[in-house]
Amino acid sequence: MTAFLPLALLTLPLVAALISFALPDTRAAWRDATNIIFALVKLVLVGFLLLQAQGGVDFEWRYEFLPGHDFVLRVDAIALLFVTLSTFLWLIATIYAIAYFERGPNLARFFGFFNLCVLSATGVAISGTAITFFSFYELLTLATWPLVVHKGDEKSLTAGRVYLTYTLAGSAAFLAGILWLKALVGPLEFAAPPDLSPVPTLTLILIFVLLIGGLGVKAALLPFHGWLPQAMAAPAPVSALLHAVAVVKAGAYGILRVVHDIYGAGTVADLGLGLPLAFLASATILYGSLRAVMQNDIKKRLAYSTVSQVSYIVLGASLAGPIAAVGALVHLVHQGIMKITLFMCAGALANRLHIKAVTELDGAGRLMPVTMASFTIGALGMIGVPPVAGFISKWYLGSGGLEAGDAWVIAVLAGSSLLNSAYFLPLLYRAWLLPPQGDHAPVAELTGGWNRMLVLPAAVTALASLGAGLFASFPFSPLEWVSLIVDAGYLR
Amino acid sequence: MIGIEPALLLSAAAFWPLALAMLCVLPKLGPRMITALPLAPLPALAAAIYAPSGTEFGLPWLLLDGGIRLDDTRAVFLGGAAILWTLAGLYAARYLQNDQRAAGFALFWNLVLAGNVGVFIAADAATFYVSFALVSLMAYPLVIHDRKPASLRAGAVYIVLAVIGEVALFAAFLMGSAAAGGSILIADIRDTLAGPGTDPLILWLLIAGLGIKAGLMPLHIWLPVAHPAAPVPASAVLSGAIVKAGIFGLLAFLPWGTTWPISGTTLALMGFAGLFIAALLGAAQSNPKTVLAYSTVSQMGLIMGVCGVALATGLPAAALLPILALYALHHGLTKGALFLGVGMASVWLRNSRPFFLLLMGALALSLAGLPLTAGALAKAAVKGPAGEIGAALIGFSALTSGLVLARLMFTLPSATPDKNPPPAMMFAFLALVIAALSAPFVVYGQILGTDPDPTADLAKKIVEAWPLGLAVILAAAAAAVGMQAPRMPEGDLLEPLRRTALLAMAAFHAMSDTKASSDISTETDDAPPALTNIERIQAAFADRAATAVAFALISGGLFFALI
Amino acid sequence: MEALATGHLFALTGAVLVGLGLFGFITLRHALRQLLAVNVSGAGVFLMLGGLGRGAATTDPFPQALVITGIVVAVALTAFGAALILRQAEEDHAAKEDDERGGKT
Amino acid sequence: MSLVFDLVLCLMILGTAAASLLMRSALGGIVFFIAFGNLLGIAWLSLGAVNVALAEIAIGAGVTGILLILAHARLSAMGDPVECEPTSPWMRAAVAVICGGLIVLLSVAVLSISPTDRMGAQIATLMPALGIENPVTGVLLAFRAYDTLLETFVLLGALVAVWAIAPPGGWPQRPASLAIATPVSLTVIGTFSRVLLPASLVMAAYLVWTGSDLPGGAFQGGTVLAGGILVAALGGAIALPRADDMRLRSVLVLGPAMFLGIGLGGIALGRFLSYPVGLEKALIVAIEYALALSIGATLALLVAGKPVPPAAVQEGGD
Amino acid sequence: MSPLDLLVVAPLVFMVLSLLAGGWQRSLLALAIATMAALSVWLMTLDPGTAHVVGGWELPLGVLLRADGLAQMLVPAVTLTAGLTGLYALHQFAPESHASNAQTAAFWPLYYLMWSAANAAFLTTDLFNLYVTLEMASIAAVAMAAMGSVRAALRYLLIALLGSIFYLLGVALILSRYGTVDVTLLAGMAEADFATALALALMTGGLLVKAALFPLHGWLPPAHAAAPAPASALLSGLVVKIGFVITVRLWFEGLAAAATPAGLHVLGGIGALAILFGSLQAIRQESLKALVAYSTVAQIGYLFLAFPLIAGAGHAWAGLSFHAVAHMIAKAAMFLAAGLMLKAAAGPRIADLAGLARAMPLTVTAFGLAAVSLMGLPPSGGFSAKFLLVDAALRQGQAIHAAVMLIGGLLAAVYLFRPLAVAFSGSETPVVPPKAPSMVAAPLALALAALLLGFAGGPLADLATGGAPATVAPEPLPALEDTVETASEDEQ
Repeated sequence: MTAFLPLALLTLPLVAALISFALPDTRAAWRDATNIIFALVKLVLVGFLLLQAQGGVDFEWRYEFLPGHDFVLRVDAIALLFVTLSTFLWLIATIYAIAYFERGPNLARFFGFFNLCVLSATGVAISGTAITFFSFYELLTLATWPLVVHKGDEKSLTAGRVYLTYTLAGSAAFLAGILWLKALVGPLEFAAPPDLSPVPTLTLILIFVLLIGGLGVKAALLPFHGWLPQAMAAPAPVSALLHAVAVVKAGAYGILRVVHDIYGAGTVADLGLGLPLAFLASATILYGSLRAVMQNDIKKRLAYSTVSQVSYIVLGASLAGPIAAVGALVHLVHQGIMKITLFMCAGALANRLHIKAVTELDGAGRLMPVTMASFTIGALGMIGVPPVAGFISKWYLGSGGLEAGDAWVIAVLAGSSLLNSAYFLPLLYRAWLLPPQGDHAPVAELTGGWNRMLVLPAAVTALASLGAGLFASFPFSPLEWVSLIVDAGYLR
Repeated sequence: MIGIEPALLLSAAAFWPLALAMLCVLPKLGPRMITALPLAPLPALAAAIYAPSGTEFGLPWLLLDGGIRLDDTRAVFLGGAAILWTLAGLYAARYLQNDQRAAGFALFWNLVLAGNVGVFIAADAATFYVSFALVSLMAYPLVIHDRKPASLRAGAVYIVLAVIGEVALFAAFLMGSAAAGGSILIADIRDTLAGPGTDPLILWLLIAGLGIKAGLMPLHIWLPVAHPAAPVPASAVLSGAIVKAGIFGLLAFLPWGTTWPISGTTLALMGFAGLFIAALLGAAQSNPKTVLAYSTVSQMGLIMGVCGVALATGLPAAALLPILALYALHHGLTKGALFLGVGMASVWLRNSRPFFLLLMGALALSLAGLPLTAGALAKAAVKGPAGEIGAALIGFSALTSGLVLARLMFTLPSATPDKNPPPAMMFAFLALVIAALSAPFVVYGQILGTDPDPTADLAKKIVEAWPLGLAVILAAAAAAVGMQAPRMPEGDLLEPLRRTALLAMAAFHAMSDTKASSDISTETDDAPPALTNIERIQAAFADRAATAVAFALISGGLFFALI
Repeated sequence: MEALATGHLFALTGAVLVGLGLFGFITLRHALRQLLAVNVSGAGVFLMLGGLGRGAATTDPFPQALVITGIVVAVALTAFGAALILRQAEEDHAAKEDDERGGKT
Repeated sequence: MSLVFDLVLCLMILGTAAASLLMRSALGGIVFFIAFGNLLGIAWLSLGAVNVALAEIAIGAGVTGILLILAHARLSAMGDPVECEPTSPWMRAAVAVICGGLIVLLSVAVLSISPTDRMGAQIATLMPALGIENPVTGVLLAFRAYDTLLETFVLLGALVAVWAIAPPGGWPQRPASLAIATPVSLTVIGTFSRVLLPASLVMAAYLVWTGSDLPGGAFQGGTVLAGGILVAALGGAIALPRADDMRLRSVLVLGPAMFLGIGLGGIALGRFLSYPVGLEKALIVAIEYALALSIGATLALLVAGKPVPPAAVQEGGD
Repeated sequence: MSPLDLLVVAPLVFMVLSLLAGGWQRSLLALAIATMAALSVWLMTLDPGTAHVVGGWELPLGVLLRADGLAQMLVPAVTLTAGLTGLYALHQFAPESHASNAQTAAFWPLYYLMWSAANAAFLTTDLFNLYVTLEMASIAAVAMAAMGSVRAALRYLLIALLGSIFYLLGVALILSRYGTVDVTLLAGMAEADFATALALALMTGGLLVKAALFPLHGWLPPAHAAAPAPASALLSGLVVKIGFVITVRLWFEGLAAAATPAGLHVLGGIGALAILFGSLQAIRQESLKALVAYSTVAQIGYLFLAFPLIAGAGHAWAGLSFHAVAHMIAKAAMFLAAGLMLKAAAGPRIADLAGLARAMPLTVTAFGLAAVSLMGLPPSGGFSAKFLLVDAALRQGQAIHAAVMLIGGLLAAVYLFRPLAVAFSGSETPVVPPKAPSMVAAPLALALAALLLGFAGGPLADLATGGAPATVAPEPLPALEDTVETASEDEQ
């Protein structure tokens, strides 16, 4: 029975996807209900798994899908971290998406792929082998593509093309890397790093470059970040889920897995790979922030912010040592909830006030105060203002850098925080302090079903990101959970 | 207060304002919360008075497993701040009663208060940092409360420097905590820093991060524009209590007891430079609130100069902290009272204006260190750790302090309504004046262990007060001949800096615009040029004869490969 | 010996026919003649089969049977090929007539 | 003596083949091809393969020749002169080198193999069980009956394929008329053809019958029948049937169906396509007759070509 | 009684019946599908290697039918493909349909003929019998191609004839040299001498024409592109596989003794070129069906690229079998879907597909799923196949082969996502004619089957290797040191 729980995690979104595909637009209410119910059920299931996992129980489902290659789903503590995040945000994003589109066209397709996306993200999280990971990683690419091109206009199509070009090329590199390594050392399970000693150093380095390069595309590492800002052509709920959880996180999570589970942090350091990766991540952090400052389109600004923020995770992964690992993992969660908040708010603003550019943001705080309040919390979190969650991540990343003897990390974090302020604070300034430009009436955010469903999800995640920081030491908080993982000897 | 656990009291000090802040968000209740402002600091006041030194309380779920504690120094800071916040709150409750943004003001007031209290009682760096951020960033809305362009400009300067300070502090704490083996307790960090092998960078990050808040020259530029921009009660707490957060941070984190000749001397130089320069700049202002703000920079320069001396000489904490706490208390209450006084000046009843000016003069003289006043008490105490040169400088600074405060007296507005000012405001002001003039005496013994003796060596003190006398004479003379004070722009270096920044930003935008456009051209790749030869290629392969030839060649090739 | 020589002789003839057929297939640029060339090649293959199955007294009946099968298969395909050639010519013809008609009007 | 004859025969074969391919005139090439086929038949006779010789002359030369001539005639009628664009001499030289190389390689391979009758003996030991004498028929209808079965379907499939390309309006009509509509020839050929059809039937029946013991068999018989039908149609003695004529369909599938049926009947005895002991010859002959009938009809229709719209039936004879 | 001969005979019976029973195609097809499905299941349950001679006539005289792993995979796949394509064709070639009556009448006999030919080719081990089955397939295939374009069909026929002649030439040499044409007997007798080598080269050349391996592919794109959709599906799915399977039987079983590594590498090299050329051409096509047809050219390349890998470490044999099956099913699905899309579209060009994702979501989904398999993205049969092949290549240190396969996958993504993107584009939903449910269901079912293959990889790989010829590497993993050595040598 327990062996099938991991399967159940995948089945729920699959069934939801199938139902969504099947129900015609005339049954939209049924579809909405289905989506929400399945998300809730999955949340309950994840809750159960969390309790079990805290007691040290891991769930595993194994199937030899090709000779010598096992398809392994393993729900361990680190997987649950990501699963919990995606499940929670799935529910939120679903509610938001329902309100965002109201009763627009092509929603059967949208929700179907949306659910497939969640399935893939869950699969990525609970993959027990490199090849399983790859399968879901690719599925994710495929499931997100229809969402990126959902609008069907020229911009979306270009974005879709760029997206695919980048991600599929990355996947190919990743596949080549894992197969190559597998050919040398046998199956790559995410349990304990295999013995890499017989492999020549140069080969190991090359494979590492392939793996990281492949994953770096989705994680939007420099110089593979180009797809992400373009993918902003997608509807807001997609951007929200894509950027917060699904795609970029899958890449970052994969890099964590590669560094800690395939190579082992020690080997990475011995090979002299940790530092270059950390440099690359740092460069991405700063570059993404700089580019974000230059953007006028809100979503693009957020996208470049994501480029920057996701590299924090990579940075944490590349620095040897448990504290940095905690930082990386916890930022995985924190960035998720903060960024989804920001995107949902941006979407709500675009949807209700047709605000798309930073320069149009004047007075938005008066027109949609709740939304802008949520946005503010998210933005402050991104900057690293305590007690919002971003602060916790940065704290651990910085400590991790110092622990590893890389004090320059502090400078990167500091510089990034300053740049974050530089691109977020003007937004807040305009929204709260300048008078509205147009003749928009204030939006009744809390009355009317659609409005409420559009506004409250962001408020919930904003509060969650506040809570995750404020109550960082509370049992089951992301930080505590991550510490549990690391204390259990994982990622050492 | 029997029956109340001191630890709970202590935590209530921080959480009570937060709870009130949440109430401010409620749409109906929010604007009315302004009247509850005086209630917000009461737990803090109670804690400062009743909670015994050494009270600790762990907050295991919060942040990074933090905690709060109280000791004597902290109690002084907390108590002083609580008094000021209470009375300023009372003042604000009336002052902003009909303000259209009352709810927002109340919200941020409470948040800043919570942060301010948190800074003083934080036992660990994370809690301190969070509280400090709360103080710094949430004070921004207070600064720009009236939304006037000048305020917004001031706010912008404020927020930029505050963020930079936060970041510096963040780095310092991270490095300190790492040096302390991962412990985030303030005590551990300080002890580690006092140990051998500490990176002076940490020290400088701390000084920079906290110094910005405390108005350390030359990082002070935000202060003379931001403090006056806020509404009167907010200015009072900004100058009186909030700057003390920076001072408290320095006291709490700097490694007392070990000698840091270079860092200490540098800090001392910066501090004392501020003491004089800021005062002189302040004397050249025309807005009384700006004058007061410069005075704050000057006074904080004094404290930080003393800190620098102590750092350079390796003075132990016990010999320094109580004294500086006392001085901070004195300055906080006095400056708060002066700010409220500026607010009162325009509403004071015409016929009792002399009484008002008397009160203000007393406050000013006390601040400048007139013998027998509370200020003299604090100044005398502070000369101890300041060393010989420091003491001399402090003594001489009475001249500049006197000048700036004299300038204040001349710039006070003199509108003369014919009805009494609201009693709440009146009460708050008067209470604060009393507190300012008496509190150092009341707590002196408790803090320094000896009873205050303001009359000892009185003659010497009077002689030593010559710079103050000179200041009074100069001021009087200037007034008598109708000499105008020189005019300096608010925020001295700010304007040139702003112009430079504007230029830089313009350049930057020009750059980013070209960047953006080139961006578009690179990221939208054009369709590859249509290959005109496709048809020909296809036709060539589709040709039967060609296929047959290819077939023959392939078979032949295969054959030879097989042989 | 003679049988051996006879067998080789016909087999070699078959080999040459195959080559000839291929040459024709490549150089002749009309489908009908290519069809013919293929048949020549095919005949060559059959002849090779027969020649190499030539025993001292008899010819192996097994390849004989295969050749008969081959011949029938070849004629079936040739017939279809011819039909296709005609059909294509009809289409071209009709298209040309359409063009001419279009040109007149 | 015989070797010399064979050598001359081979040279003639090669000559006619070369002529059929290298002549500029397509019609000339076809004529030489028919001669080539007949010479091949003689070659097969010389190899002692009478069965093959019959098949080659009847099918390889005869039916294929008629097919090609008819196609040429119809192409000419549509204004296609069946001319090839000349290829460049260099190209021809290059191709010649390639083909020469192929010939050389093949020759070496051929010479490395010594011709022998490899399976004759083995077949001879098995023949008595079949009750027939002609080993080729034995191979075709017993040992390799599976090949033959599939082959009959190739033939049937080819006819269906020809149907598939019927022009619009042509389905399910008759093929274009083969009748040569000159009044003088009509009477001559007409009379001739009326006689020839029954004669061909008889001859086909004979060929099939002897085929079990002597050279001959279903394919040869079927071809003769087809020839008879074609000549009859040519003379206008009979009209070729419509493609959807159920009688025609029945005749077409009769052979393959009977083959299949008897093969499937074998399953009852254990194996597909195994004949019950004692009934071998009877069944083989039954299959052969049915096949001959079907093959005859199929070949005739294949030569006649695809169904065309009724109006075109008359035109086709031009 | 055995399914081996019945699988060949049953479609022939249906061919006869279809010629006699004019309007009963519907019930006939149902009966045929049921029969063939039952027989296929029966076939799969046989032990690998089960064989018997037809009619009881022993080798070398008789014809041996054998169910090896390859056949046990391919024949059921044929049943699936042909059966579902038939369901689709039932409407296209219904008496009331628009297709010309001749095509309606002729399609069904040809369809059964092709079905029989495919089964016969996969089941027999007799080289001459294979010649006959090749011609059965050619007749049916050319006739089906002629339903679209007579010119292309004529080209196809002549080239195919030439290929057949040369195949037969090789058979003649083999028969004369060894006195048998049975692959199983030849496996024990064959020697690497001049005649054998020449025979192998000639037969292979002839078969490559039939399999449309670059540069002998010229006939394929016009023929496959022009034919009616169900015909294209059968042509690309079934017919090209026949030539391929015979080549496999020659190189790895019958004449394995003469198959030198150099020869294998020549084929592998041509396969690599085919992948690249076919993909690049597909990218440049303007017409949808031509694109899909060129995709076949590329995919055939994989089959031959695998040749040099078969004997080495890894599971290249299973990968090869897998790819044949996966491509058959996926390509059929794609052609059927493309057929439906083109019926609804304004024209044959890719650009004419705009908006179809909204108008016919199920069909576009089928196209997309088939594309997933063809691109080799998980989870799909195509992925499993490519995975095994790349894995084998890397384990043997053949980095270039691996790279070509991965690049081929990327190029496939480039050309296959193009029509999908167009289908998603636009804002208007074109009005499409109503379609019979079975017409929509057929490509979808096939595409799903291609996808599900990816989940059945283990059992199917076992099946494929179960009856594999002796030359295929037996699977114990070579010692670690060996592979490392090869890899490192490759590095240097």
